[in-house]
Amino acid sequence: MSIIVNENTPVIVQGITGRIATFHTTDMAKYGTNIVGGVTPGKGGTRHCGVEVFDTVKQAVSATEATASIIFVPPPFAADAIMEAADAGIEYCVCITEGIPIQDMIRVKRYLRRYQHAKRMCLIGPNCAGVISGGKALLGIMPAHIYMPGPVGIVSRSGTLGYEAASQLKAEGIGVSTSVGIGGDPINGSSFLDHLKRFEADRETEAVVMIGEIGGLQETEAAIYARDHMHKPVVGYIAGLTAPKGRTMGHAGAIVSTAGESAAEKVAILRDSGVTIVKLPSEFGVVVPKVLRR
Amino acid sequence: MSIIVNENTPVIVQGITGRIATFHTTDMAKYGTNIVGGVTPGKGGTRHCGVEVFDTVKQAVSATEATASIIFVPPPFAADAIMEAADAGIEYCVCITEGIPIQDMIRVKRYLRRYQHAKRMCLIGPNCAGVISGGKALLGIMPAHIYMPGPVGIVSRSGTLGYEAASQLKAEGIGVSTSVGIGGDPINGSSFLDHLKRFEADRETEAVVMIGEIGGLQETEAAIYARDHMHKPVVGYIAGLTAPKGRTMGHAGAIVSTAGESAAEKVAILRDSGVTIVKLPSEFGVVVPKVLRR
Amino acid sequence: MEIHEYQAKAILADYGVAIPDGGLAYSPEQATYRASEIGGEQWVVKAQIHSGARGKAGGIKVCNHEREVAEAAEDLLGKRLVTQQTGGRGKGVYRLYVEAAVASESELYLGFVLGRAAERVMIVASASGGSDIEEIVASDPSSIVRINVEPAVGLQAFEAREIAFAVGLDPSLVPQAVNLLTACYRAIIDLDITMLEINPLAVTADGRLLALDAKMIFDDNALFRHQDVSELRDKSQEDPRERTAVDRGLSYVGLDGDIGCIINGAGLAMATMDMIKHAGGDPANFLDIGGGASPERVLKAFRLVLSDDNVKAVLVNIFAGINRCDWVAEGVVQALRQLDVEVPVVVRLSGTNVKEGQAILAQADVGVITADSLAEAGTKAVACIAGRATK
Amino acid sequence: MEIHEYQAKAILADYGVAIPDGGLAYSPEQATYRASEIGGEQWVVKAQIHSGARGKAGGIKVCNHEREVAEAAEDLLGKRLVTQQTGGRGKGVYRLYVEAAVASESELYLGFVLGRAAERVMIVASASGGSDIEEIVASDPSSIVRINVEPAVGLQAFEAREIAFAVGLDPSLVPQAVNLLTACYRAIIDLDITMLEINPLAVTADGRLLALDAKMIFDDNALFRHQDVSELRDKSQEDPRERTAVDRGLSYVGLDGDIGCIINGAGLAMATMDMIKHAGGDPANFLDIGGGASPERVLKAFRLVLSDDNVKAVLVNIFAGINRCDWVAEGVVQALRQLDVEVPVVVRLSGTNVKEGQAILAQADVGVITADSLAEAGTKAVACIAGRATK
Repeated sequence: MSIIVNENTPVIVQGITGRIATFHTTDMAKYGTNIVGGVTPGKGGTRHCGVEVFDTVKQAVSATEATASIIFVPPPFAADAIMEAADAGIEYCVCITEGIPIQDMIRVKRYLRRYQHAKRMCLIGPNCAGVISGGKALLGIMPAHIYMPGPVGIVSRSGTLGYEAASQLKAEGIGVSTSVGIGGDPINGSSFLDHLKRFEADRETEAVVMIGEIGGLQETEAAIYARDHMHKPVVGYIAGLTAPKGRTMGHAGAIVSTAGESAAEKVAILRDSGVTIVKLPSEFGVVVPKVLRR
Repeated sequence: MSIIVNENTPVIVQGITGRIATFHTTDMAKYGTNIVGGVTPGKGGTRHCGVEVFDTVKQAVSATEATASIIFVPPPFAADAIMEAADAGIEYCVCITEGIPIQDMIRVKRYLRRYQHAKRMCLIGPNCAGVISGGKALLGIMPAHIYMPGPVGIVSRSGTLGYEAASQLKAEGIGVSTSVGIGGDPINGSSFLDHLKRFEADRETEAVVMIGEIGGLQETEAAIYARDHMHKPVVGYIAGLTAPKGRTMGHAGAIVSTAGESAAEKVAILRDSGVTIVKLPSEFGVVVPKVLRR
Repeated sequence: MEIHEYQAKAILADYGVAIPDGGLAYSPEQATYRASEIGGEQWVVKAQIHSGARGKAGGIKVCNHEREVAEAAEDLLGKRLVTQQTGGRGKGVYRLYVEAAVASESELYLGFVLGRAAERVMIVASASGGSDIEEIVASDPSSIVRINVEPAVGLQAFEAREIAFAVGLDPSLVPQAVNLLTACYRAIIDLDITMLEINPLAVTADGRLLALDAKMIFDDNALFRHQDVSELRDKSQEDPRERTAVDRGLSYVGLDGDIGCIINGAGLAMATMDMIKHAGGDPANFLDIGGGASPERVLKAFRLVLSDDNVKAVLVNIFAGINRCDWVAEGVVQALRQLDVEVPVVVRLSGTNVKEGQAILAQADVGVITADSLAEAGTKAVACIAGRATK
Repeated sequence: MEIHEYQAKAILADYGVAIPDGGLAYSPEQATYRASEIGGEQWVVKAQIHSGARGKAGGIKVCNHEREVAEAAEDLLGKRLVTQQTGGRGKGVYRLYVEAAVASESELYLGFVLGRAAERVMIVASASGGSDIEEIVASDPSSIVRINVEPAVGLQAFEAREIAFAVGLDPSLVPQAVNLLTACYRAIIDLDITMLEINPLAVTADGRLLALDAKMIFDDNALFRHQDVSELRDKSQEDPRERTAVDRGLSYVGLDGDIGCIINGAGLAMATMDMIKHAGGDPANFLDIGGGASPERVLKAFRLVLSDDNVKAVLVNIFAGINRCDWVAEGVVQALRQLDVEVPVVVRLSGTNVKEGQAILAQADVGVITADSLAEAGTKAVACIAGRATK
């Protein structure tokens, strides 16, 4: 098993005819992802990357029965694409796009709430690496060769830090059930907590690596869930221990602002919640095997 | 028992210092309603109709522990007053105001949905007669003397038709558990269905009189609920059998527009759902006693 | 509140919707001048009345020469135009709109309504424009696309695209359609429009979307925040009695019967009309005097009801809650004393201050027929007409 | 993007917020002219820099004579002003704002921020205006009022009233406060403002609410839809290296250490800095080259990092997903060949096309120190500084 995607999940690509989308669609298909169609308004009826292109997500879903989508649409149009996916009944939507205005994301979050919880689309991202289920399917932009099937779930705000963890695990011969990049934007779709729940319920996953950053309180919320409700061990790393307070580090997400948002505070809360702390980003390969052996 | 209000329910009056509010506050208090305070922005700290006036509903609720409110605020400000009540934790809010813009009501309905169902304020109205629990409490503008305690629940879009029904019942010696005027606006708060559910759960109520009109589909929805889920008999009357199609009759609610909205169609659906039909508005006093005797 | 086509188009144009060139005319000379201003070789002269279906009623004339424009204007101005929607009296034509004729490749229907059940703006579109939506529903139901707009976020581009693709627009026109739909939606939200219809929406050979006709209805309750819109009101297009009623704070709808009704509450008013019909009579009007009616307002209601020559009896039915029976009774007395009331008046009072009201009527001795119940009131009123009761 | 006080005030004024009379000046003469235009007997000359806490730093001068205005302008213009918020280099004063002095009866704090956790606009207000919000939180926490605005419906009048009453405004001023708050909220939504601070908001003796200072930050990601706002950008107020980085599509933050960092991904960049610190070193910067970086962009990153004279070693750490190690390697080779790189360069490549990348580095033989893992990269970079490794 795995979470979110496997080799059977029918996937459509929103904005499929773009340059970057073309590159990654090819890559995803090569990895074994079940790409069933694409959407580019105005190009309906043509074919691209070996699949049919539709004008709207609704048409694509009705023709292909897709349940997941990945979005490579430019920032001014990305929020609209997310809402379109939700309205068309997509279950899991990965938005790769970086640079979506904050108010657009507020609108998206508000829009998603029009659907009852059980029917609400799970948005991964935006500004994220996407999702990969080791050896099964890639719904993202990760370097796929560093992920092999295995017992560890990874959930990370940063894309590259997620790769770092996976590659250290691979060096130790440990594979990944699913790795989820939730993205670093201040307002994003699904949170650490959402995916911890999924990993807790997934039979293949035996331990979860959670890779956080300074800024926001998502890691804390997730740690409390892990403490109170999880039976599987959680390993945590927080980047930005040495980041100066009050400066924006790269993506807007990483702003140290209110209490509990600094890396040191987060590490303390995680440790208090029973999460095994990875002190240095070079030690995923050291800590995770120990936790698995317990 | 009764629904919505009884003699203990602590009530505040929004817009209490207005002329009409003053008249009805006095009337409500005289009937035995537990009026605990009022709200008029800018008049906080003064007293009116024997109770303290507050600047905001939150202040009033925190000082008086009110759970119900009644609104006598002019139309341009009424939607705001409703949202203020919801945000302050009021459970039941009656809005008497007539003439609230439709978009304001759309906004209100949207706003109410920010609260989970169990915690969501029940709005009665706007443009309604309010609520009266026979012999217990008046949260409205009904002529109170025609309501005596008893086993019949009344729910009506029209205020005056509700009075008509109650007075015919009184002439037969039959009292009213609670009478609810839900108002005739195209978009209103609570519906027939909402109150049928409450009456079904109320131990004192033995039968329910539902008084509808042309326009909208609320009566139909309620009839289907009555058929499938109610154990208590429902008596129904629909006004407007002779109203010409496509003309607006008084309040905006009474527009005959789409299928199922004419009085004849509604009567047919009600009858098919097992509702006992009152054919003429002069026959509430004839039909209800028969139903009660069964 | 309704406005004219030319006013609706001006508003749409402000929001960025493309419309044909056009101008208003109050006279044949002005119409000709407008045509020459607009230029081109073909014009449409359109009667500005508050009604659809003007074309079939001869209210829209295509002209191929400026002389024809003058003739069309001459013909239309001052006329009462009877359409399927106006009723038999028709509506007076006092303004014309002269517009450049547009050669459409195809014509779409586009409508926005505030949906009662969904509590949202519903967009209805169809590839079968030109005829009214009821006809389209009947003749080509599958061509109809419906979208409910989520009020929390407003109309989204993807929804507009779905509509555009669904009505079969060429992909090259889709961005234009998205802008048009978004502009309409903004106008609706900004101005409290409850109904907007663009029918037909033309697709031209040179790839433009043009609103050839526009109907707009505003929320009367929201006019307080739109002074500009309020000023567009054209009283010439309203039924004079309904207009008088509105001006007096009453709600009146004229009907064809002979029993004048003065009632409080729309529901009770309809129920009373049902009573009258059941008893074999025919109501002359729907009239709701509303809440908190003063004696003066009741007097005004009498004036209004009696201005209808068909009225052969008056039925006053009041169940006072927020009203007061004594005030109503005083109004009845004043009416019978001040006005020349030659028909029988049946009065039924109930509710707040009913005893005081009945006492006032008894004391004044103005010859009203009293009734204690709704049933009695209906029966007595009908009996008046049948001649079985006199004043 | 930040803008100046005078620009923020102009925007607020457009939305109906009252501000004191004022005008912009680029010279002492112009400042004097502004003062005489404004009239009155007292003015404030305010340095326009992108920073708060200007008053304590001497950037705001109260003047009682036009001559004093000229002197204040003379004194401020061209100066670099160092405030608590600017860092040691300060910010250059090239524009002044001359304003009528206002006698406040009391001063409030009013702030709007896009709250990350709540995913809403949060309004923060306090009766203790004038000082910054951290100070108010520390000194008078109970004075702080917070409201989260429901995005589905926007700021409601009742919420604005709650704030107004909570900060102790006189009831007569509450309607004015409601208008002011609503205007600010509209500006925030219309213009994609992520932070707006009016501090102080003055209550004057004659019963007016005046914005005495205003700070506004815009969402960089939304500037594409606000051309007018984009044009307000003042590059003189930005750190030249950070500005260069933005212009080159890089994300750069200058720090005080000596190891220059070139990394992809903000998370990995922070983690690498943590590695360096742990190994006993000090990063000279945060630099994220982003996704899909071309050799040219890597070259630009080198230029940027080496423009900092403190840099004694460079660490390149790339884990390529959407990037390609071969392109990065080419960029490194170009940099070492084209630029005068006198410091050791440690390169760690991983991910997409890693073998190709390593081959390019090996073949070019430009003397980079390679590392296979993050740990090795950190250790080697720090060792360079310590002198235990040479280029």
